[in-house]
Amino acid sequence: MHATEETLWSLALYGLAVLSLVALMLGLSYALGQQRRSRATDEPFESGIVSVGSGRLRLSVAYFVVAILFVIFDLEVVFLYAWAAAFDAVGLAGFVEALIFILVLLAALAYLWREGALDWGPRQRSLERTERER
Amino acid sequence: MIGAAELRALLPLMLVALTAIGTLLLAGFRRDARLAALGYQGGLLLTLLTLPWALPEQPLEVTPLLRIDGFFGYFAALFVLVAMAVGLMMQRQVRSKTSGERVEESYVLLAICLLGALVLAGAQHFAALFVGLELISVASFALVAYPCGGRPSTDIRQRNSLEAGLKYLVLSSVASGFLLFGIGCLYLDSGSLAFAPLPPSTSLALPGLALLLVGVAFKLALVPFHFWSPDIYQGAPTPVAALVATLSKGALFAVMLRYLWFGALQELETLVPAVALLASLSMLGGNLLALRQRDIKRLLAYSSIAHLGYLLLVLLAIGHAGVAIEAGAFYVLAYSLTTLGAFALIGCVCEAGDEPDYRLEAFAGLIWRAPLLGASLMLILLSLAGIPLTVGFIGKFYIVAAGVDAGLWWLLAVLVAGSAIGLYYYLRIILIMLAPQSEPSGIGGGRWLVYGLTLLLVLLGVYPLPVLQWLPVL
Amino acid sequence: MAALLLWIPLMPLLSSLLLLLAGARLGERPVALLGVGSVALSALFSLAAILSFSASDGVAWGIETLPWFSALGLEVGFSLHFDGLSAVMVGVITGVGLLIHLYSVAYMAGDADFARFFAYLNLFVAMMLILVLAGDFLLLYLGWEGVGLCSFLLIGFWYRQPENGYAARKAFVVTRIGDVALALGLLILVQQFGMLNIQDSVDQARQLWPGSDLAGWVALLLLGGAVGKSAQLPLQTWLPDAMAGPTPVSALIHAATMVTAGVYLIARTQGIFMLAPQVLQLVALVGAMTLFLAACSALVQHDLKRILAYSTISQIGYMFFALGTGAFSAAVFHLMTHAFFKALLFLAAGQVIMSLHHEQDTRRMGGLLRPMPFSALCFAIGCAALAALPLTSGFYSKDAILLQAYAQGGAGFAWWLALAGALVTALYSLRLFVRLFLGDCRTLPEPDNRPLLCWPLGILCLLALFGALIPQPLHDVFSAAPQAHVPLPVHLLVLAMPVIGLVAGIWLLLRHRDWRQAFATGALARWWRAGWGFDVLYDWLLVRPLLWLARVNRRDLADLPVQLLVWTSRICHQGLSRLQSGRLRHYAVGIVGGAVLILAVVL
Amino acid sequence: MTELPVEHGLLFAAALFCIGLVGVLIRRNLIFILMSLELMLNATAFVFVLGGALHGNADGQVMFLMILTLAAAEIAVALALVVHLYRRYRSLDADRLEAMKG
Repeated sequence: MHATEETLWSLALYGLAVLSLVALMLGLSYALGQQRRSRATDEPFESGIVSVGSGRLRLSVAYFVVAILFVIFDLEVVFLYAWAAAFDAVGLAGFVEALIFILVLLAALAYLWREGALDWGPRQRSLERTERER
Repeated sequence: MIGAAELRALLPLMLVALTAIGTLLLAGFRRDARLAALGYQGGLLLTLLTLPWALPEQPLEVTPLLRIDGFFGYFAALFVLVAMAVGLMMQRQVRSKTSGERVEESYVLLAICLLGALVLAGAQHFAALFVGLELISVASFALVAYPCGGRPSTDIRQRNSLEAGLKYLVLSSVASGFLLFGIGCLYLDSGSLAFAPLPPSTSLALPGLALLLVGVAFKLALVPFHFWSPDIYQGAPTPVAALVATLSKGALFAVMLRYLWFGALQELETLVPAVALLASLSMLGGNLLALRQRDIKRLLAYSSIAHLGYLLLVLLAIGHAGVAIEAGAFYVLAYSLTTLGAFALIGCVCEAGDEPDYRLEAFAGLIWRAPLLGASLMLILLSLAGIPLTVGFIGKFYIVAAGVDAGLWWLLAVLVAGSAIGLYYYLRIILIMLAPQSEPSGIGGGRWLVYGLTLLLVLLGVYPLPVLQWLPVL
Repeated sequence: MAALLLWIPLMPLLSSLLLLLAGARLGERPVALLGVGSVALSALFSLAAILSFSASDGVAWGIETLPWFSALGLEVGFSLHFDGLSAVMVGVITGVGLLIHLYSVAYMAGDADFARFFAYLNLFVAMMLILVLAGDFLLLYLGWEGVGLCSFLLIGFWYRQPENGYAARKAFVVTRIGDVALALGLLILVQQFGMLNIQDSVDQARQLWPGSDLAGWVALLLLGGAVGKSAQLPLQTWLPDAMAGPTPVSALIHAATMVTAGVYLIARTQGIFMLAPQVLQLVALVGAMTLFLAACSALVQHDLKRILAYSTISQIGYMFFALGTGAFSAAVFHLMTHAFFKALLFLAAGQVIMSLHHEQDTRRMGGLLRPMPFSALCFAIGCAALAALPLTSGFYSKDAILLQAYAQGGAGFAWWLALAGALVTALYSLRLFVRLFLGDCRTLPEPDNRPLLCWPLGILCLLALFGALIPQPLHDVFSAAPQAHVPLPVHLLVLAMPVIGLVAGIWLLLRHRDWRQAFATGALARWWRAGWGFDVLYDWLLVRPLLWLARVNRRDLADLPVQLLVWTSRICHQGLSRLQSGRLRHYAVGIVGGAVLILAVVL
Repeated sequence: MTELPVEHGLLFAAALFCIGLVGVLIRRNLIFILMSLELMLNATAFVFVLGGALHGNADGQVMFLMILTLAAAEIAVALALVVHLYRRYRSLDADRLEAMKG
């Protein structure tokens, strides 16, 4: 218990150091910097050039679809990792289970493919079409 | 290890999963709503028919997660039937829409919901509880918001549905967070996720159970966690609202029954007042909120809050009253049947026109326009109010019996008070229905489902023995 | 055989449901076929049941409990029970019921609500059969309330005339007073013995209750129910008004069957009454008073059906008197013969009324002997049986009552009343016949002699004459009355009473031509005609004070808590609804608040 | 290395959970709300990992994987809905979702 407290003390010390460093930097820049405000002062610093337009570009919806698909399919790999780690222990039964898992995923993939969620560009049907119709 | 016996016991789950995948593939390769509906209903029917065969003689533990026994069988049969009815309602809605909305996927989502419910019915482990619950939740987020997937328009229905979907998603996730945190605390305390008798009130298990209660109370829409439910009922398509009202609440209640089976609530004295508080708040609050509500779907949401409040009595009575679990199981059946009937009727009456009209006035003069539908509505409302000769009465009778056995006098008093308030707004609808017809408006399809459910409701209200005989198996 | 028993009430019940659902779409012929056919089948099954019952030497049997539900240790189910008493009742109900159904086909022909009439009538028969076949209190009560409902529906059958509606309501409300008493009595029994079976409960009572006050209370409550249903003092006022219904209804429900349900109830639970001799004496007293008062009222009525109604009350009074004096089998015997001759009288009255274009006032009748000889014959037989002239069925049953009563208890106040009643009965029977068939013809009849009207009457004539020959297998139901010696003078007195009445009547008729006038205008007559003023009494005693109280208390304090409740509910509703703001984040606050609440409660 | 006491881990998780919860409560932008939800779920996942480490069994880690999956699925549905919402309202303000109330 004693040891733990010691480590914690050092952790607290570390946190304190970080906080004071940040405070120092912000305080120094406040003290040393210009106190004058102009139109460009609040802008993000872009090599002195006043920025044009919004920084938020509208992305194509296709990006969203792919992003969502990526999130989902990427995560399934986690389960396969777990299986791989225990491959010897679970044996044939584990293999069958993993196979079922993959097959279900495959079915989903087939559905997505038929739906056109994987198509890129003009042939993209599902969301693109709805976009067009608006 | 999974052997032949276990596989056989898992058959219902596998069949439902196969139905989901099959319908998904069907939807991908042939765009045909009727075909999808056929696949869905066929799969479910097969599940229902093989269920008696699949159930093992003795309770069977399939992996540490699931326990397949009579309890599972009862609820599985109930949930499959509910899902089939919801599917039928969905089908009717499809037929009445010509806008080219794509509805095939909704059957997939329904099947996934059902799968979650079956997992919950058999769960004896927190991991199974979690998986089942989230299967239902995530699928129903999508279902609630389903109409917005079609052509975007300024249609109020789509806007409401989108709003409902997002609200449900965010709030439900918050509740899931609480639930998981609670489970985490319990796990931290005991080192096991299997359902077990309630732990002694050590410092960690108690907040864990409290947080678990928060999550459960949200999903069951108990006051003060009820805020989401009227909005979701109103915004979601009617069949989906029926699904959320019956399947997801029923499944969660089933798993709670199972959990408390392992150890009664009374053993943990400190938790009892919390549950009792939730129950009485729900019974009173739900009925009070419904009192002058003008939207039939919101009204049903409030009424179902009150009904879940009545059900909580059962959780408190477990361990004291022998009939408690039976009472809970039967009430879930009664409540599901009646609520399904109500929503089917709403689909039939309120959505006949181009714009759905969910005001209570939509029912004006129904008894003169469509006498049988009017009679059905009356019976459904009487069942909700718990008037004799309906299944609602038997359910309430059971609950009161369990409450009396357990000596929960205060809660019974609240139940009576709540029921009295409830009578007011149920009878108000009947009054509106009996009013002279104001404007002629059409009646949508799907009335046979309403008749069927109403008939069942009266049959079980008059002669509940077939179900009651089944109950002691639990 | 057991299944057969089930079908006896089930046939009319199914037919009634069918007629209720689809009757409006069927023509008169199928409706009649269904309505009569179902009762005919039921009668056939009853006959078979009765035959097999007597073949098996009178062993009671029945259908064991069909389980309905069980809760809190109480097994609730349905069971049917068939013994001698049920056999008599079932025979009367289906037999007389069948004849009346046949008659109704002709009587109601052309009515817009033909199907509805038969639906109700069938329902009534079904309920009555359930009542008498019931092996447990639940079914008994179902039948009891069911016949009450049917009576209500049928009295108010022509509901477009408000008087009929009032009459129906009156009948329903007044009998309800009795029903409440009955329900309480049954509940006490169920609560005490924890079972619903009638026979077992009565047996239990016999073993456990001697000397206990409870038996008296239960018997009193049961008597309350019986008094309401059978229109005895003090709840007799509804029956004369109930004549607003169609005449076959009056014949079936308000003469032959339903009003005797009270008699059946007491006979069925006689084991309990035996434990409470005071209550049994009360039964006898009630019966005797009723029979005398009602007979006097019948003497002065003008309306044909009201005469019959009061005579019905009076005759049921005889049955109660018999029950009260322990002459149970005589009571049931009289129940049967009364069903025959009173049905006959009502149906014949119906024929007369129809022939006279729905004229019911006897002052406008008379001299019908020549144009309507068949009706006259029927009335003659019916009145003779009613007056208990020798060799008619009524004679045997009434004699049995008076003699057995004398044998049991000697000549008390009640017995003398009953004897006097026999005299008055003969008088009013004579008056009725004379008024209708002798004298000047005041309204020209158009005799209606369709065979469907006449055939049932003919059969009922035979039954009224010879019905006493039908054996009654009651010896196993009621413990045999101890034989006691009845002296010959009493025998002769009982025998002579109706004859004396008849002779006195004829003498009055011959010597005092103006007795009619005296009866029509005298103060006593007016008092009697108003049913001894019971209606006025109840009006002053109960209805007016209640109305006054209601008027005075229109805005009273007692309402305040209720109003307060309403206001609180409304305010709570508004407050709670305001919380339902529709905002996601507010809802999330609700969750967090709830979580804090729960944690606060738990920790 | 010395082991941290369980309480500290739990406190950390609770703090993380509360931060997420407060985020849900005070942020109006739906994207931020979703991020806060992720934070809450991760906090609970941490509890499970903690439990698994404490009791030396794999259940906690399995639950961790499940929670990750749930989070992904939820976010996928949520993002789809948010896209629709943005199209309709041209805004991500959660407070504008108040058509249904009462």
